[in-house]
Amino acid sequence: MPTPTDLGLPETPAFRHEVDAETELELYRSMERLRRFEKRAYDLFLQSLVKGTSHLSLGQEAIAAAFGASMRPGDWTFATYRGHAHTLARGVEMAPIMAELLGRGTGLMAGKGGSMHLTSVEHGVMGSYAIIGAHLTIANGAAWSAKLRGTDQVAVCFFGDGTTNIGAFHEALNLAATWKLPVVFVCENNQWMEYTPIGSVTAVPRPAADRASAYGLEPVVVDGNDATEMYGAAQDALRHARSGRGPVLMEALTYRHGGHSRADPAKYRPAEEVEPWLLRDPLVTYRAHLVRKGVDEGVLKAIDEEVLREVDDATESAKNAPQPDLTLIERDVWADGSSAWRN
Amino acid sequence: MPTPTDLGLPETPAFRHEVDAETELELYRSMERLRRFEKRAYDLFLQSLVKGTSHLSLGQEAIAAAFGASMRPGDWTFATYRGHAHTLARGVEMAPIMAELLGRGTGLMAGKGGSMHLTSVEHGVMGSYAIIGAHLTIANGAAWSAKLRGTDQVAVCFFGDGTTNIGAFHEALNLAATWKLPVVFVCENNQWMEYTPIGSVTAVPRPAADRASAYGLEPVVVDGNDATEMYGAAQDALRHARSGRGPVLMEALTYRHGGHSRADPAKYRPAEEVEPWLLRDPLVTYRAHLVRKGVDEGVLKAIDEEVLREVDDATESAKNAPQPDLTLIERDVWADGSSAWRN
Amino acid sequence: MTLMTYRDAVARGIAQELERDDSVVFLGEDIGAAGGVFKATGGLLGKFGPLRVADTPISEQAILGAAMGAAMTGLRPIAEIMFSDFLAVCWDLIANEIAKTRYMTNGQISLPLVIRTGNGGGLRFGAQHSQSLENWAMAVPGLKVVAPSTPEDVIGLLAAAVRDPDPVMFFEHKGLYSMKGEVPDGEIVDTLGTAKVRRRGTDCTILALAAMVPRALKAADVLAAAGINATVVDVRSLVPLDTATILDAVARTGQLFTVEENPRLCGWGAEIVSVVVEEIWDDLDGAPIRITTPHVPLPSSDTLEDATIPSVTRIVDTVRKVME
Amino acid sequence: MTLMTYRDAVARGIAQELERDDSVVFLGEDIGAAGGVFKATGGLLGKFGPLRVADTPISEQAILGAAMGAAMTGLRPIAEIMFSDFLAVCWDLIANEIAKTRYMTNGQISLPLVIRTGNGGGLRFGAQHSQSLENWAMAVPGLKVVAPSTPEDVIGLLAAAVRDPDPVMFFEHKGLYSMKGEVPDGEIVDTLGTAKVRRRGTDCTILALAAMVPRALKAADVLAAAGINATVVDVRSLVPLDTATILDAVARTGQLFTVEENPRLCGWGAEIVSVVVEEIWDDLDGAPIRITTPHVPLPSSDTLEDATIPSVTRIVDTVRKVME
Ligand SMILES: Cc1ncc(C[n+]2csc(CCOP(=O)(O)OP(=O)(O)O)c2C)c(N)n1
Ligand SMILES: Cc1ncc(C[n+]2csc(CCOP(=O)(O)OP(=O)(O)O)c2C)c(N)n1
Ligand SMILES: [Mg+2]
Ligand SMILES: [Mg+2]
Repeated sequence: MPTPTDLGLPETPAFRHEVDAETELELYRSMERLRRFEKRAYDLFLQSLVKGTSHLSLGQEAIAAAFGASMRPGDWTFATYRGHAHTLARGVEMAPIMAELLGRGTGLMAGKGGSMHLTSVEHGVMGSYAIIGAHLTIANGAAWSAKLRGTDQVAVCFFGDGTTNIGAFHEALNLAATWKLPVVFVCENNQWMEYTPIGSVTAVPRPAADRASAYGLEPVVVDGNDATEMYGAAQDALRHARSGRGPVLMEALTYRHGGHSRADPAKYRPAEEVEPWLLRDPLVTYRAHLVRKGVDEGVLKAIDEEVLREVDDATESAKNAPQPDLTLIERDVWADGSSAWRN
Repeated sequence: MPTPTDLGLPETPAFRHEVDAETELELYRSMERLRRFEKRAYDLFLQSLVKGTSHLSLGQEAIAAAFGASMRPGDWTFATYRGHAHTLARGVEMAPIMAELLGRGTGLMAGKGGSMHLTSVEHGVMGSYAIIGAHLTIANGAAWSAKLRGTDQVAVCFFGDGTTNIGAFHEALNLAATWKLPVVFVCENNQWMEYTPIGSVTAVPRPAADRASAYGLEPVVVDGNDATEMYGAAQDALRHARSGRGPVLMEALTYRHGGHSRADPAKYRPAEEVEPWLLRDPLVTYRAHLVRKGVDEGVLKAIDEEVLREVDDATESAKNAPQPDLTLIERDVWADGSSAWRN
Repeated sequence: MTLMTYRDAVARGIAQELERDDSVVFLGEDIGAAGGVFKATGGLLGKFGPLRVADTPISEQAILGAAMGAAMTGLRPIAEIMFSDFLAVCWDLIANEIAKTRYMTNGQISLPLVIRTGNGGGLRFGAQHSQSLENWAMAVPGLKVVAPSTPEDVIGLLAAAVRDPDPVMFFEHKGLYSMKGEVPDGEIVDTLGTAKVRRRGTDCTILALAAMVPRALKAADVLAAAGINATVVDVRSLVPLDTATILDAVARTGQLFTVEENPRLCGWGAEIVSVVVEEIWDDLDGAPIRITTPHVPLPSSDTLEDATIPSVTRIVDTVRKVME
Repeated sequence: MTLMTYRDAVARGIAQELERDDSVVFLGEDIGAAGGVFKATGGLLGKFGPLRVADTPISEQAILGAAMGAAMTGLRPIAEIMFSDFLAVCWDLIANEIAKTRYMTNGQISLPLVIRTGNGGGLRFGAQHSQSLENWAMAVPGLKVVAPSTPEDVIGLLAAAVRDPDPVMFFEHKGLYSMKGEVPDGEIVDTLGTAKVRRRGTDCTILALAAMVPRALKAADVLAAAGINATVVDVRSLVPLDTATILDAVARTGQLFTVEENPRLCGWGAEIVSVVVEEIWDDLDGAPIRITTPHVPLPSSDTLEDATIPSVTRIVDTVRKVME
């Protein structure tokens, strides 16, 4: 097993909070749900049942799970095209997500958004955004609204390492810091911007943390493959933002197990880089950690089975779901339900 | 006379190079040209002879002059809407600039660009850009071309404190640093973004220097009202960029004597802030410095008179210049000289 | 009734809505303490405080992102983008995010927000500060697009825009800020998606928008003296487009002219011409004619700029040539 | 002759120009080591090295700024913006800087550069990765705009674009990347500003662009079986627009249809309709009819997307209804 330092992770864990037994199982279940759902989605993509594109978080589950377990019902998630995990982690059921990936009428957005735009306002998932950068500024807006309306809601915005190089990142961070907005920016540094290693296109080694000081913020680096650590970091960040002390910019170090999108086999990554990270699989290591701590393996197996059933049911229901009604095409451009551009 | 520290300037001058006598007079003449030209432009604006808008560098002249005196003929200037000074400082004659401000046919761009877009490719002034941010990325392009073509040209890009908060700033700095481009970014921190104090909208006290580390660059802060200091800083920066060591991000602290643009009386600035800066007028202090060093006042007066004559001549010639030919309207959209969008 | 400038109408319109509804907020560059670069938002900060009237950094993407995120979580933001030319630096937020989010989320997210911006030429500001960009917005499904030509319309349409549940692009014309008009006292609320017939004539119909409306009306006066009686329609709203009023006016006269400040290609006039020919072909006496800025960036010199944007003379000459 | 995909034609076209002229350089995201997200630029890095084929960060403004600055100082850059939807994040560089600089500087600055981008729908990528945005570019004076429909045209028009002294927006259609066509061997150089008549018929003229061209041709076959003989013109270049070919084709048949993948408002078809009615009114037998995507963002589901973009059936039905 590679040590954290081998992977460039922080040497001493900084966020080791006590996690109660119930939360531990919740974290485990959440990661298991993300993992199983996405593996199935990948299979269905290869079967051409999932249409268009799909970006998986395999290997990065601890981040979404930790925040999912830490956020309150009123808090908001802003995700990217790689948003299955963050949507599931807020408690959205699998069936409508799977149906959306298959473009069916029972999909989370009735087939109008697709894999890259998962949204469930009911669960605080305020959208998944497919153009790099914009959603950091939008998350600010939600946080600003919480501040103006005097609620204690927090906006959490997930994005990748590559996203730190686009202009909107800079504008969003500066405004959030200047206005002291209750927003947590979570950079999932999976080392790659699509097919290009992040280091080759970025002026600093830590694309997010090394920019924190440019906004008067503290650099925060977390081992994003360690669910306990991530959970502690999420707790701290949410507390900070909720208490009115302004934004947090967190860099969670992690790794994509698979390709960037669709069926990308990710052959461009050297084996020496991939293998140690696969060994630090967040789900496998967390399971081992729980077992080591004395959690009954039977309990974990039961969770595994429940999750598998959930995935199977979601798959079946999505496969059997009807195509969307064609009248949807000209619906809901406007709040009156229509798309009329003329009288 | 306020001390540098009163104004938040660096405590110990860092760029005190030896300046030879000829260069000293060149710097003086350059600042005098900028000052007299712009004061005249302001008068002509009040007389409605200068049309549209105009943004003056009164009080900021040492920066443009220092770079003008330090750049080589092949080097490139990228300026903003506040670009009279940078254009003049590269040796462009006053008459075509004045004519451009008056919208005349003999103008630098025959009246097609106006005050905000002064360009003289012949003098290496590759344009003045009126939308915040873009020209930092364009300066990169020129620097990239120098690098690819194996010349030792340097691109120098001037912009304001407020500009550090727009996305293009961030993209430009990251690319310049990653590609080690020969470009010098000069932030003229005049403390104000139009009518808003920069501190109220920026997350760090030094809008440029406090961001340098986000691009792996050294912070460089200069007293922009001290021509000797600025000259040294310009020399160092150009040498650094020319030697292949990558970009420089320089923050020159200064102050606008007048309003943001047009006839703005700048009443929104507190007298306690304005007055000490006016006392540190770069032209007045530099003149005093030269006299103290033993430069004959007669020599300086002769320069003043020559410059005044140049301004008078430019004014006369611009006033008497013809309106632009109306056929220009449909000329030069394309390189073939035409504007045809169809056959 | 009060005589007031278009500029003052902007401030009054915003104040009316800030006053009425606590969820309305206003943000932009130099809008608060400075009262706006066009002095169109003076007094609002003093009256409503820095929480509801927020000065921002030069970060147009962050401004619109803030507006969008706030709109989806209970506020009704008005965002100012100082010059419409700067829409280009935040076009992703507008065209890809704000315009598409309701649709992509199958109606889960509503975005009641207004983007106000200073549009158009005539002030010798040159090619990067003078564009007429209402057509950029018209081309993007999911945006409502308004461009008032009078102080009264500024207030009424702004109120309608703020109260509308969808994103509205509100194009104020910089060349009209100092123009005065009579404005009724008390609350004014107009209706989006409605054109106004400003003048009735029998011979031809001239469609105009924003600063082209007063020019079209002046041209109509000149034409009347020459025996040509024109209907002049102020289009006001590009999306939704009041095709009922437009088609009716054109059908009555049989001859259509559009007066567009934008460079020619893909202007709103082209769209309307295509609708008109498709729908009332048989009512037309001749080809619809577009009067536009030539397809060039705007030059800055006063002489050049005046000869570039459609003028009263150009309108008159074009109409006479066709009608005689 | 070689049978090759539209995708491979892109790489061949770029290689042809990199080979020919040392001042040509190519930059963009994931274009080098990865060979492009659409696998359309494979092999170029290996052949021409990292100085001339440069992978960039996700910084579209920096990409286009680099292209612009390089173009004004002696290089001829080809910049890739991966999906045309992302033009919105760098629209300022395109619409305000690249398009206007020659004009504003009275011709002092030339910008020989090409912006290639993956455009259009049909791949179930949803509203933010499927737009047909050629009209955005068409509306901005100072940009040339090209959209090829065949592999041969990809190479020839790309070469023409690279050799052109002005900025050219080059819209590749994502839905065509896997389409195959015969391509002559050796150097291919086409001419900007030229449309191509792909089929001659006597009854009506159908104008189409990019992915709509094969659909229009299929529709013409179906229509021919029903006794309607259509001319099909591949517009290819929106700016400059080959009005000579277009007006000639429409005048011969008297009836015009446009097939546009863009949402309706302000599409290129509207512009052409307005030109056609102004200039050859008397040659028209009836109103020009536009077939477009409805004015909505694109839905992602396959069923919905297929029913949104103009299909062969929709073209056939519309033409038959009008012609019969
Ligand atoms: C403005 C913009 N440019 C480019 C893209 C194409 N693109 C999609 S994902 C991606 C890489 C993003 O990398 P990163 O931010 O590290 O996130 P990850 O995919 O690794 O989660 C790119 C370049 C885009 N969607 N938007
Ligand atoms: C994208 C964009 N936003 C806003 C403006 C309007 N504007 C012109 S100058 C200016 C202030 C710039 O401040 P700073 O960068 O400090 O430069 P200074 O004017 O002080 O030299 C603003 C907001 C603009 N030109 N472009
Ligand atoms: Mg990544
Ligand atoms: Mg400033």
